Amino acid sequence: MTVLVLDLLSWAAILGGLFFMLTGTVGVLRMPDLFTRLHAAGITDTAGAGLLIAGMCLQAGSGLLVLRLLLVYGFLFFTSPIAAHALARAGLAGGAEPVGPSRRRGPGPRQGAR
Amino acid sequence: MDDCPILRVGAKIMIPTILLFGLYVQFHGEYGPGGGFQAGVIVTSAFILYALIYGLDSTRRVIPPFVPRAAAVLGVLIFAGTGLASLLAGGRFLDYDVFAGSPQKGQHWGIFTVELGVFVAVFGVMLGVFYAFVGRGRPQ
Amino acid sequence: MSADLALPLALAVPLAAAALVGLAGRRPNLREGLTLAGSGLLAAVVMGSLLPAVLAGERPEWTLLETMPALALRLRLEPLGMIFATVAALLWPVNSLYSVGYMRGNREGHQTRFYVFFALALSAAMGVALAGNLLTLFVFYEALTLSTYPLVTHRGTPEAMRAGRVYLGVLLATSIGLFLLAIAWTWAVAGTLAFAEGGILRGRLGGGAVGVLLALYIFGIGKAALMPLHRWLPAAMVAPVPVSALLHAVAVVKAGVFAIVKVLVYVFGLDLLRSEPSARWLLYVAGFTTITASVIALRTLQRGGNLKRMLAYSTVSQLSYVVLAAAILAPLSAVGAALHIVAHAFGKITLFFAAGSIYTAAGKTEIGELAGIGRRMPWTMGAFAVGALSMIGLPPAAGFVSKWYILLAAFEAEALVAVVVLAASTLLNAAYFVPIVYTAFFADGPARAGAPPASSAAAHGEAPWPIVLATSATAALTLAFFVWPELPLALALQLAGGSG
Amino acid sequence: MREHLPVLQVVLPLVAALLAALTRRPGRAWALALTAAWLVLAIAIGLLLQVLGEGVTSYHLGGWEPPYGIEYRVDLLNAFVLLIVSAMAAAVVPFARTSVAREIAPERIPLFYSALLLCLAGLLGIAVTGDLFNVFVFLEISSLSAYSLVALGSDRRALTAAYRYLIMGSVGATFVMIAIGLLYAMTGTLNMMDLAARLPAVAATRTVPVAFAFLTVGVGLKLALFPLHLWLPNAYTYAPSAVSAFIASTATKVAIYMLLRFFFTVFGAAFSFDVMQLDWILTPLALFAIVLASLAALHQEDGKRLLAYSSVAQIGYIVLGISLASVLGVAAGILHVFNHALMKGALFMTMGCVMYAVGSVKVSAMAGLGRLMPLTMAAFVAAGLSLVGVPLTVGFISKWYLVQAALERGAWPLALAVLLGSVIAAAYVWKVVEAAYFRPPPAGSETREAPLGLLVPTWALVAANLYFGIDARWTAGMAVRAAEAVLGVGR
Amino acid sequence: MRLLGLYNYWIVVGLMMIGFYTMISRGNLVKKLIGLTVFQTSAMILYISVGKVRGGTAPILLDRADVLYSNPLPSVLILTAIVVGVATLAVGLALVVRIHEAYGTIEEDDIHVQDDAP
Amino acid sequence: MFAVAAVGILVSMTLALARAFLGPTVYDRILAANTFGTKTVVLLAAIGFLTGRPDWIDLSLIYALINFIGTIAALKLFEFGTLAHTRGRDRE
Amino acid sequence: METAIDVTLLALLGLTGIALLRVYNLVTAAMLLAIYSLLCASLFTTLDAVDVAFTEAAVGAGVSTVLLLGTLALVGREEKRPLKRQALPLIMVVVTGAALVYGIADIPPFGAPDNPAQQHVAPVYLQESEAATGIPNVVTSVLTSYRGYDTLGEVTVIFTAAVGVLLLLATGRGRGRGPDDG
Repeated sequence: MTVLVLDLLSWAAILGGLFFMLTGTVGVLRMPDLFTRLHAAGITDTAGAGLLIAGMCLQAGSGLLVLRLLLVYGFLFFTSPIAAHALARAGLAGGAEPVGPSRRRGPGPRQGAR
Repeated sequence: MDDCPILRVGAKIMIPTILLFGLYVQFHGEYGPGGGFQAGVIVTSAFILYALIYGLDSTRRVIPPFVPRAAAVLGVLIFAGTGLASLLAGGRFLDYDVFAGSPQKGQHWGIFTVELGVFVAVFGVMLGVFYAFVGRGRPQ
Repeated sequence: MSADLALPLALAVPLAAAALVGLAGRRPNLREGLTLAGSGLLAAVVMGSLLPAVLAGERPEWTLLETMPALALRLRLEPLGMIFATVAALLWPVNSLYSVGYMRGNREGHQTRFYVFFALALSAAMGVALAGNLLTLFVFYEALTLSTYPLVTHRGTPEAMRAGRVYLGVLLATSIGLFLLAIAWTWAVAGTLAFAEGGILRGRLGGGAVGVLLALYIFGIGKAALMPLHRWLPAAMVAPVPVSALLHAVAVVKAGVFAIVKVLVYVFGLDLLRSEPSARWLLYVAGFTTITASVIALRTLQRGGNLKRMLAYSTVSQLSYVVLAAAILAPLSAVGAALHIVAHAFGKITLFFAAGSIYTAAGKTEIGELAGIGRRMPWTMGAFAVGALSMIGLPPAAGFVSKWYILLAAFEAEALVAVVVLAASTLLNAAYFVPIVYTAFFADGPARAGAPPASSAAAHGEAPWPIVLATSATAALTLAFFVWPELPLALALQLAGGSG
Repeated sequence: MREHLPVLQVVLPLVAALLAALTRRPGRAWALALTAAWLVLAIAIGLLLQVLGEGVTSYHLGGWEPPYGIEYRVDLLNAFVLLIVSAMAAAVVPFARTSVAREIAPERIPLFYSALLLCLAGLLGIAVTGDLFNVFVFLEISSLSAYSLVALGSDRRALTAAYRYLIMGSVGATFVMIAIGLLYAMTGTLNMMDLAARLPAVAATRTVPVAFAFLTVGVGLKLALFPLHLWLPNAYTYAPSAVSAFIASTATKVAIYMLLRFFFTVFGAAFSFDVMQLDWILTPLALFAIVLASLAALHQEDGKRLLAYSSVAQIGYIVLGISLASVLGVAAGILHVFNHALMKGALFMTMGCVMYAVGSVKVSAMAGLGRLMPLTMAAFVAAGLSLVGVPLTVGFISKWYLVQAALERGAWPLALAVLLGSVIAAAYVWKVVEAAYFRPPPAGSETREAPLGLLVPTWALVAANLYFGIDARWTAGMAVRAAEAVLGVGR
Repeated sequence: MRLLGLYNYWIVVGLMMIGFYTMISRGNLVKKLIGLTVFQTSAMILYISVGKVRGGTAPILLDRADVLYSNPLPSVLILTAIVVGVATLAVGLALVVRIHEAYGTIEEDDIHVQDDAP
Repeated sequence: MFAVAAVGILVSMTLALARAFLGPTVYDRILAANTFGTKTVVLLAAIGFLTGRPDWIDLSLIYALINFIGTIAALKLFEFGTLAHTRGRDRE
Repeated sequence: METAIDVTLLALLGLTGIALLRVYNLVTAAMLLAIYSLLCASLFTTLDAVDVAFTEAAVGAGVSTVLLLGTLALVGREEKRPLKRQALPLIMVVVTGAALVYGIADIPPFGAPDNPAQQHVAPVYLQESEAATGIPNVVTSVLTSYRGYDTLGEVTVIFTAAVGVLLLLATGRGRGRGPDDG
């Protein structure tokens, strides 16, 4: 019984996680500029990975394993926003321009950053 | 990135965790993936992260440049010394059986010291190489 | 002194002389004295100790060292080697005497270097003469090449350097590329390199391989100046006269023909060569070289060209006599070959000495300038005439004896080619030597030729006394050989007896 | 301790390298290197005697039986190669003291000796091991240290030369690695003897020949076998003098050893030469190497570069000997390994002397050196004669054997080619000799003879050239016995 | 079918060749090293593929008896090979840095031009 | 269930890879690499469960860590042109 | 299932490789190389070589990337586009590749348990190593004990690399502070 419930729960978590991950990635692919892509990527890293790992936690069975899974998540939880933050800063400093209502494509002013 | 509090705070939390994780990898290597080499790399990357965020000079203050060099030598020496010790104890080179009463125990100790040697050497080498690269061409 | 011990001594004396001369470089008189003393000592060793022993039928031996398994550096003296050694040992003192006069008379530079390498070359030549196996022969052959190079390029002018490069290039290339290969092949076939009576290849090699191996030897021994590998010899004419004398008479080309005769007699064995049609080509190449070189010499004369150049081609032609003689492959012809080595040595050294004498005294090098010079320098040109006679092969000079034996052998072996070649070349030789002698004595001097400035023409008389003395001595030797040929003949007949 | 000689042979220089990296005083590092090099030589001699006395020595590292553990296996061939390598090291290290002091900044010298010792340890490790993958590991140790040693040359082209060496060397090493992987996939073992026993069963597949080809190409790259030699000339030219002398006389030699080991021990002569028709590939390559590289050497204006091309040609001789696949041919190859090490070591050392005294090794810069540096140039002449193959020098001995081996096969064109190479060698050696002896020194030149610290090792090698040229019974006998051992003939 | 079963190897060969090609066709010294790394890494996959047993698991022993393990030996070898690779890369990059300091460029063509000029 | 997860993650990895190829700026590529790394972390965890040996979660951990350091290093390179230099003075 | 993951990863690897070949920005190449390493590591995991995966991730994606970036900081980030395409490299690659393909066609089937590699030496490790060393991770016990000498060589290799890098790059600054002889 509990097994079934656990299974169902983890199915739900994993499917949810996958959903976030896929949409996030699609966002990364489809969004127009760096900053919006960053936003999409954030979803992948936090919600997507979080739910997936949660699903795994439910299947883990041993405490140590759960602990390590949580550690992984904690790690992602820390590093991902920091990296995103740094990326945004660097991008801004390096000249990647946000795309406003008038959508402008192509590389930023920093020539040759391709 | 030194003036970015988010990074600095994040690093402050992460670096000890990484070091701890490195030690875990070092000692858990007999039961799971990992070992001296991986642990050495992980611990080095903690210091690389430190250098990236707090600057090379700060890192050099934490670990002076002669330390990596000495550690590299020391690590290999531990390894080779283990081998030589096994010679002196009457076995073949790197034959750990002779280190303790039973071969199994001897192997355990031998592998332990050897992994330690690998760890120290890798740490020293990687950090030394990092210093050498990053220290090159500095504006000062 | 035991003859066995005299063998290494014959090598060591010139070496020691070289060392001492080098040390005494600062004091010319001491230096030249040492050279003369060394040469005299060598002559004494060879004539006094070795010659009687060999004549008595001994074959002195001495092992220098063993280099590879079953391959040693050994000395072993037999009649042919004895002949060569005697010639070299006899002519070195004379040449030294001449050198003193020549080098001082012409104020040549680097005299110490000259004497040192001269002595080294002599040591190497002795080694060639005494060699007991092919390896030893090869070693000293190369040593001879290397030690004579500084002599050839003595003047250091660009022309001399170019000549030196040709000299070294031809000799090294042929010896390493072909001679060594031939030696290696011999070793592979026979398993030994030691010279032995009757040859070491008999019964082990046959068919076309004999001809090929023979070619490797003949052309590998570039010092014999067989066409087409003769170029180095005229090129080396840039060297001072004593060096030319060394090259032509004492050591170098003699080492070449000596090595060829030695190989024919002691490696192949005349029997093997006689029985093998593939070896017949040698006769033709030798004959061709004889005639062609004579023709070139004649053309040099007609153009009034360089005297030494003409003499060089004369040497090429004369050397081929030796090869030709050996190629007749009769026992008697080997005698002729051996004798011709001696005869040509005496005659040619006389000619060169005379040429050098003319250069020293009158500063002339071209044939066209020689008209009337015989009256100013009677001794020199007299000697020249004797040498010319020997070259042509007329009595009372040495050349007659050797040519006689060669001709005899040719008839005996019914080698018609050889007879024809001998006859033709005798005529050619006469055609280019007689006019020189004639104009030197009987034509009018510079007055009619008109070209050279009067001052130099009038000023010169005979050359310095050491030169005249040496030239006369060799001329006398040439004549003496005709009168008393017994000694070389005895040795040569031993050779024939041994191989026959 | 006697039974541990094989492993001490490698570990000793390794430990010395570690200690040398710690010290900061050039003198101490040098003393360490010297001690290590001479001890290593002593061990090599001991090992050779041991092998001569007791036959093949096998040492199980870690006490594990092969093929489960790594085995050190010393037969006459490796014992001989070990002797060559350690003898050259023992000669180069004394030379290095003075030479390196002039060419390398003092603060780098301790690390320089460390790298040199590591290179030595790597080379010895390759030569002594009986395990395929262990070969790869030690190959990398020696190569990596060699790259950095080459890069220490004072000319900036040393850097590009080292880079090219690194790229080509790594390609070679990776090829070797791929080949080892394929062999492992086919047999499941890495031990050479075990492999030799298990390979015939799978020799008919397509994989083994391909592994063979990769191994040959990979080792050929390290060996500078003719078309794969492109890294060598610059590396030898611009490396510090002591490094040129060391690498030229050891690194390619060990590669030759690998080739012999793979061809004859692992794959077996029957497979290598009958199935793979190796001789049809190696012989032409060797001939090209001999002729073309010699000709290239003739056109060089830089003394070290000239010698470098000459090395390519000499490697051609060695490979030619191997490609004959007979006892005499392989013996000739082994003999030339020894002899070439002696002569090239000596020649590069004289170049080091010239570099020290003149600051350049251009042929034009050597004008008149015969008078200014008589001892150095006399050494060059003596070793040069050896290179040409003049009798009474070692060069003659190996060429003699090579020609004999060719004639034994009836391949007299090969013999002719060997001698042709000698003739060209005479020409390029002459080029230097002529500059040194027959051209006047530049006016006002203050060049002096090189110091004793350089001359003594140089002349020691020259003396060895002459000694083993005059009395070649020992070396030739060793080479023949080693060839018999590796071919599995006789004894 | 048998050849299809070797899909792992085929792709590995392709990867190796990509690396090899990058290495020998590119003039940029860093790019060459990147190619070398790809080349070496791909060769490592070859080894690991050899050691894989279908249905097996990593050779870290479990308490159960009926487990099929993959081959540990290729892993051991490749651990060493990875280290070799990074060591080569480090030395190569150090060389590149020095070359850049000496020549001001890391393009092979430009270096050749500078070297050929006297 | 982990198979599904793995497949989903693989798909999303492919998409991220596409962004890495497309760029256009180097920041986009770094972003792509970073997010790619995150997915790898999760993929590894999934594979661990899939093969029945979830203990290798350590692998995921190290991936996450390495990924972070790589990103920071790349960014630092772009912001300062060197990995060593820091704005102002180094702090303790 | 594993096969599917395997194939996908290999395909991604191929894509990354091609991308690596085609980009001219070196930082991008470095990032792609990091991705390549991560993919390799994932592949190693699916091929049951977890230790290798661990190391590859740490070294390939970590240290190598940092070193590459550190170098790029010093030498510039753009690659010059080649002016002409040479045929020789392509020929070499095709020949090498063809040889490999030819050779691999006869290699024992992928993953079969009865391959020689699985039959000869490895079983001994799997069966006996735990008893001999008391360590369940066979890779570790083989690495440090059976083939411990290789590992000593491996450590020496990186030590050599350190010596090489220091020889080439050490600036002399900050090196005088240490004790004289360590």
